Amino acid sequence: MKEKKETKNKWITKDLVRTYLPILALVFVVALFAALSGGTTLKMTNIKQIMLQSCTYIVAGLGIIFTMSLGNMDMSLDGIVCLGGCLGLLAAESLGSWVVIPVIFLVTILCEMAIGSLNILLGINSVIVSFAVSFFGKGVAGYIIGSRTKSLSLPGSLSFLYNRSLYFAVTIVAIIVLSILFHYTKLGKRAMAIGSNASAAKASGIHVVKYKLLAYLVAGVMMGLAVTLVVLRAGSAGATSGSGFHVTVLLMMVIGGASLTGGTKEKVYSVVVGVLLFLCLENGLTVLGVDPNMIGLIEGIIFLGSVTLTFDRDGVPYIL
Amino acid sequence: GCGNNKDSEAADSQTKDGGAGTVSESGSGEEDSKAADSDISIGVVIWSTDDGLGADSKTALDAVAEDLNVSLVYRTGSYDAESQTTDYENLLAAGVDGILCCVINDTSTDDLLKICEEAGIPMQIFFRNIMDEDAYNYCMASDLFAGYICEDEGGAGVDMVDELLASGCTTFGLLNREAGNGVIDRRQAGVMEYLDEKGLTYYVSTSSNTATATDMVDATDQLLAAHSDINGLICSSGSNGAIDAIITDLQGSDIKITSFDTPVDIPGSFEAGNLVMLTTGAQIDPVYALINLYCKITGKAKSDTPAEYGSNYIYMKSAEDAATYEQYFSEFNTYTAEEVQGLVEMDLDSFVAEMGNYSLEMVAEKMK
Amino acid sequence: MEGKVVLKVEGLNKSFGPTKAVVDMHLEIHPGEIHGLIGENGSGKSTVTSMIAGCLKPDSGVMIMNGKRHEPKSMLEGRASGICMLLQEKGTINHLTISENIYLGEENQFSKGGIVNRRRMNQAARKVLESIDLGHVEPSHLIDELSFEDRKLVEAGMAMKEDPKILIVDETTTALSQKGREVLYRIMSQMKEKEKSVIFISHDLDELKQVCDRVTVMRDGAYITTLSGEEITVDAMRHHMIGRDFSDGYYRVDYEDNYDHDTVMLEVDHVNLGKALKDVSLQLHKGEILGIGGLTDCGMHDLCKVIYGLVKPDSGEVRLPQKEITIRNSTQAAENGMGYVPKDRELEGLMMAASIRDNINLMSMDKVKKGFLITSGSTRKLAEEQVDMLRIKIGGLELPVSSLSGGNKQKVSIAKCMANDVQIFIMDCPTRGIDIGVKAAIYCLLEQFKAQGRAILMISEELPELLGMADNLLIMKDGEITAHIRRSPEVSEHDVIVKMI
Amino acid sequence: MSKKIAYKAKNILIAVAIPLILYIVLLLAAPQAMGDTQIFGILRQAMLPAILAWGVAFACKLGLWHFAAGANVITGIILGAGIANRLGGGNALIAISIILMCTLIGLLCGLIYVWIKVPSIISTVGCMLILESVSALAWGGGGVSVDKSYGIFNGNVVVIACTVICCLIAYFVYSRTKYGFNLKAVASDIKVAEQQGIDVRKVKVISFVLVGLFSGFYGVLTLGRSFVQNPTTNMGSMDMVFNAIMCFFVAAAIEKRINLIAGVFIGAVTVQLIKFGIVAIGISGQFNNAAVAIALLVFCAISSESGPMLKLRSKLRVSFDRSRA
Ligand SMILES: Nc1ncnc2c1ncn2[C@@H]1O[C@H](COP(=O)(O)OP(=O)(O)OP(=O)(O)O)[C@@H](O)[C@H]1O
Ligand SMILES: Nc1ncnc2c1ncn2[C@@H]1O[C@H](COP(=O)(O)OP(=O)(O)OP(=O)(O)O)[C@@H](O)[C@H]1O
Ligand SMILES: [Mg+2]
Ligand SMILES: [Mg+2]
Repeated sequence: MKEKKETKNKWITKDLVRTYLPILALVFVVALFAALSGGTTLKMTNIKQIMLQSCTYIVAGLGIIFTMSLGNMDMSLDGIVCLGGCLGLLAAESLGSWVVIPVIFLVTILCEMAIGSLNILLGINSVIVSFAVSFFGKGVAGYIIGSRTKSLSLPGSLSFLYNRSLYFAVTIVAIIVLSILFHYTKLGKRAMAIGSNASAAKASGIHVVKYKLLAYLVAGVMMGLAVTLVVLRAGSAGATSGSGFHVTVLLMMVIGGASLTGGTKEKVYSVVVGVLLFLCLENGLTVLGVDPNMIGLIEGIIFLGSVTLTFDRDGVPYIL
Repeated sequence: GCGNNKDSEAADSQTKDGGAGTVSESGSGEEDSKAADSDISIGVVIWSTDDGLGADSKTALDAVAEDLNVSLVYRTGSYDAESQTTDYENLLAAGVDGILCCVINDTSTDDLLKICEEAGIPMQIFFRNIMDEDAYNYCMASDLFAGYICEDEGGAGVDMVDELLASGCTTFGLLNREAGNGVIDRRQAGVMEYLDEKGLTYYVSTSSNTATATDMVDATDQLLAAHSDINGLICSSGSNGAIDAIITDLQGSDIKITSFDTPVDIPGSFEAGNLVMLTTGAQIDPVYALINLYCKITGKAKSDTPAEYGSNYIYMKSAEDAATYEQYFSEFNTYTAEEVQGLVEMDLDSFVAEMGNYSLEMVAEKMK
Repeated sequence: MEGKVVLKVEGLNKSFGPTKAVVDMHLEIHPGEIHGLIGENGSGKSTVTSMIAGCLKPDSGVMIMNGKRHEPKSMLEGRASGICMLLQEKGTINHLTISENIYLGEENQFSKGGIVNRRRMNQAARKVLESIDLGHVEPSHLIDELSFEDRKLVEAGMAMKEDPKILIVDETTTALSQKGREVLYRIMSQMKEKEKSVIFISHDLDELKQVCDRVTVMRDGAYITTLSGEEITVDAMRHHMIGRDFSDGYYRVDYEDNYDHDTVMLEVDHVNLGKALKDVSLQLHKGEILGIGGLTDCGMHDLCKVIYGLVKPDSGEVRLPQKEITIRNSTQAAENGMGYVPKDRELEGLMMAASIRDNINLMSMDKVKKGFLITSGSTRKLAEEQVDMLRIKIGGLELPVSSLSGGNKQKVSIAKCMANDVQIFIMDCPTRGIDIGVKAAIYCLLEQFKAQGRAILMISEELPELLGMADNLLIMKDGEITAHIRRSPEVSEHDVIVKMI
Repeated sequence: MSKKIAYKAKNILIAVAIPLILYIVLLLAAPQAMGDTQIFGILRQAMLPAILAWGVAFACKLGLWHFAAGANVITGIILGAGIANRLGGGNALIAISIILMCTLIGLLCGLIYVWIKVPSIISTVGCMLILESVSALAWGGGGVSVDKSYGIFNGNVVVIACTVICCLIAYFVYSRTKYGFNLKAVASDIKVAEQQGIDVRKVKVISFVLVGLFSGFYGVLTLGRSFVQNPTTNMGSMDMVFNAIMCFFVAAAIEKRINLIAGVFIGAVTVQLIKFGIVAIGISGQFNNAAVAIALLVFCAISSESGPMLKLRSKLRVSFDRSRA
């Protein structure tokens, strides 16, 4: 009995260390840049700015973690942002400013649900489907924009929505709601179970198709929110909107410790930590005035370094 | 300065130190003992500093920045409005005193300006005018908007069509880029409007924005294969080697080419026989923009309202033009340090006149 | 023969984190013998043999083979020194052809200048297939086309073509039908004739008694004793394994009709499914243990899946008369009190990388949730209850299930259903690969369930347990129910086997 | 025997169905634009992307995401051609230098991946960032340019010869060597493959090296077209990878019917056909991406063996039979 207790403790510490490593990395990066820049990066305005920047990514990441926990990587975000933004603003132009938000949500939900249902229907890897949806979104958006002479912009009557407090409030509510949804309800637990072993989940009476689609629905809703935040912030949308968004979000999540293969080890906080880590890095490098050509080098090395330290190699014996 | 290569290294390291100093000082508001203008830093938001035009612009900007004793902080790689917003925020955190920006999305110009207004620093855009009416009105009414500079893209497009017509072309092929890049959009629109106006036949091939040289040549081949009657080609962009590739690809055919971007070996390209016109020299645009912004930052603004300038394209139509260009534009330091100071001191009218003077001949004259 | 030793293992130790899997193990293998290795689940058999074969590295201890130190760094080195192992788990690779599988890692044999000659490889593979009675199979086809059993046999063929000095057979027979077993026994006796040795791991004591020359017993990772010749009796083996005498009461002792004949819990009505099931009908009553027996491919495993809604039948239906429900999918089945313990627990039953707690809670989310929240406190409580109740041997609730031994994995698989208060159990080979200690525990549980009025459908390939436990026994053959046997002390195994074949 | 041939023919027909249908549609829609020269042009244009895609396919097959493949090409060209230029190199030297440099970079990416043991998607994105930076910093920035005489690498003969060589290398490596067998084994079941004594790490590293090698060939040929190679930064090289991955996806979708290497070429041809068709018919080129995406999904749909698709197909067949009857 005593031995059992001991072994338990051992495991807790090991896991705890891994859990907190991304946070440690975040603290380290913040401290490093604070020291190098003589405290500039720690100024309140700068911190607020980083938090503001983080909102869109966190909200998007919170949605994607659901599909990721299914073991389905999503490479479609750039296309969805592009298409959602463009169609939303297009609709606003002809139907009135408030239409933009419902249209964006409609587009993003349709896109994500399309990925989910094609994934189920065709039985092919979600990455392929999401690639296709991304290409499709970009193509259609480009087509729309290309045939116009005037670029798309946010109706002035909505620009009041772009303010810090609203962004923070939305993001914090999203984090809380999604954490509960992900860690403390059937929806999240079952999505993770499907990611761990879909046939076991099915044999345990989990309606795999339904919960997969629900996970994609959540992703769609959160992407809708994220695209809305992007559009409000950018004030416009165009054929290049969202470029690189998918890779950035994925990188952020993995740096924060999310598992690419899904399953029960997925954690919501890895989204938050990863996003902040990434943005602090970018912000810090800019503040230090590093040559943009060097930034890639430094970022690359730091990515590799931090992921090497924090990546959980336990659950995945063979790393993809 | 042509001759101050040695000094430049020293100055370089100095500006870097100065830059870092600025960051902490402007933030903490400490009193500063250096010369007033030694620690001005300006953020430059540009698509990239690696492709042909981007790299030339950076070279030209760095040369002038050195003369002005300004440090530049570049942000590259943002291809949408959201990322440019982030760039602005990060530059402000870095404590820049002004931002020079090539806006990606026309309609977001006013939103970007608002960020600067919040921080109380001026902003200047280059390679762009503002087409969106609301954005234009907002910017023009702002105290912190230094102005915009752009080439007459549409006009250049018209000239290209005319040049092709003069060399006997009847049917046109347009190698366009995906919509989204304001300046390229404008070129394309200018060309197409003019072609429509004249009732000429033309076919369009559109490549993605990150098209490589190979993609662009393939696009050319496809366009020509699909429409064998094309005999005039207009390339709206291709500074990543694409234009070189297209010129080589078409060598020997009787298809005439005009391009907005320059190949590496310009005289050689003209000698190859197909090229009839190039527009170039645009790297001066950010230089004028920088000077204008610098004046605004140092309180010597050239005008009370935002300045609207047009900068000249340099047209090249023969190998001789090209040789002249090669000879005098190798370093892109069109103006000496004294001349830069002169430009700073100039009043608005002379500055505009100076910009209007900018041409192949003028540079050749100066360089002699 | 005496005195000569091919392989000697001395003082072998191995731990996985906190788990001490093997402690000071001792083993001697003679040439030309079939050496049985037995022990309860998790007693370290697979670990010992894995170390011998080179898949695992011992923490300490020596292995001596033919007088030389035996320290294989990989299975390849192990193979090179003449030791081949048939794994407990799957050992072939889907999407490759049979010949590619057989010569995996040895393609150079057939290559000239780096280019592999497929034709020669297929020819060689055909010979290997003939040696395991699979001569009719085309080696250039994908291995996916073979049944699980045949794939296991291909593995045996793969091992034999190496002409090993020692062949390790780790619970391979559990996956095989009688026919497959015969092939394997023949291979083993061939080894014996050639003065080579076999290490044979199985939980089937009768099988061990028949096949083995000597049997080594392990308990808790340690060496207990080695029995030879006449000493090998089922009782002796049982005694040494458990560490105490095993009383009777292994199976049920009662023979009276003690279930509720009037309450039908589950009704299968004229179900057809391709070639696997032909017009199958049955009724499962409250408190009844209904056994289904037959050969592996008789369709009984497919029947489980149909009943639980995992596979849609071509025609016919599965009903729950008490709830007036027709089963359409597994979700509906689970919601209406059914539970399914699949045959292949690693692939279908468990989330291997997930924690024990998560696995146990998998089916019971509706039960543990408060409002719409599932708190970690309630999930832990449920998991702890089940671990205590089924006496699952674990190192901690948060450890992944993959760290457990086979038997304990099976217990987790059952605990998962138990946690959800399942009323109708569909158990597909519930004691597959499980030692007698756990087996007895599971039988005990079944009796308990029965007493509580739950209904149990038990599919099994082992006749004794069916006869010992079932109230009613259905025998299937080629997708049809061919016989119905009522519980009575008179029925003998022989009578049943006749009906199966 | 004839049955076997018929079976094979049917498979091949299904595999090339999409490009074939596209071709026929184009022939009907724009007959003037579908002459022999155009067909040759399309095939020739498919060659370069196919070369890169063959390389990337080796990584993709293993389930590795090689996002650094584009950066591998660009940095390989810049460093390789740069070194050769500084050695006063002729065209052959430049080509060899590029191939060697690309292969070396591939090897480094592979080693980094196995050393740090993080998912390839991360390690290669890291590598990509570093490589792009190196490409921008190398030789003081600005990339490299080569002499016009290097244009021989754009000649039809050279391009076709290179493609054939690459195709043969890819085919033999994938289908006929020990490495190819091991690759497929690791791709299907890494755990068992390891137990069978296959050095999984080596297989993975070699796949990265192969990506590097094919990047090298691709680089040599593209440089022959453009004579200059500018550096790319900010993940700009990723588009190249996505296009190559697209070809692999197509190939993977029809792998059961036709060899992966041939499938990659079919994928490349399909993409070119779509691009060509869009120009020929006169739809806006913006629609390229969307059309490619749809084609990919169609490929996946016809080869899919998922339950719902099989059911759908059998239903279609039944109704087809009925309508005939
Ligand atoms: N993988 C693990 N191995 C060992 N101990 C663990 C592990 N995970 C959690 N624990 C420990 O178990 C105890 C209970 O944790 P708890 O169940 O509350 O985790 P939790 O993260 O809140 O659960 P959940 O994520 O399901 O909400 C804690 O002391 C925790 O540190
Ligand atoms: N890879 C592993 N990681 C952690 N623990 C392990 C691992 N493999 C085995 N163990 C532990 O070592 C012990 C012995 O396992 P082993 O598989 O050898 O048992 P076994 O006798 O074969 O049991 P069974 O008959 O159930 O298969 C078990 O307690 C198991 O938990
Ligand atoms: Mg075992
Ligand atoms: Mg075991």
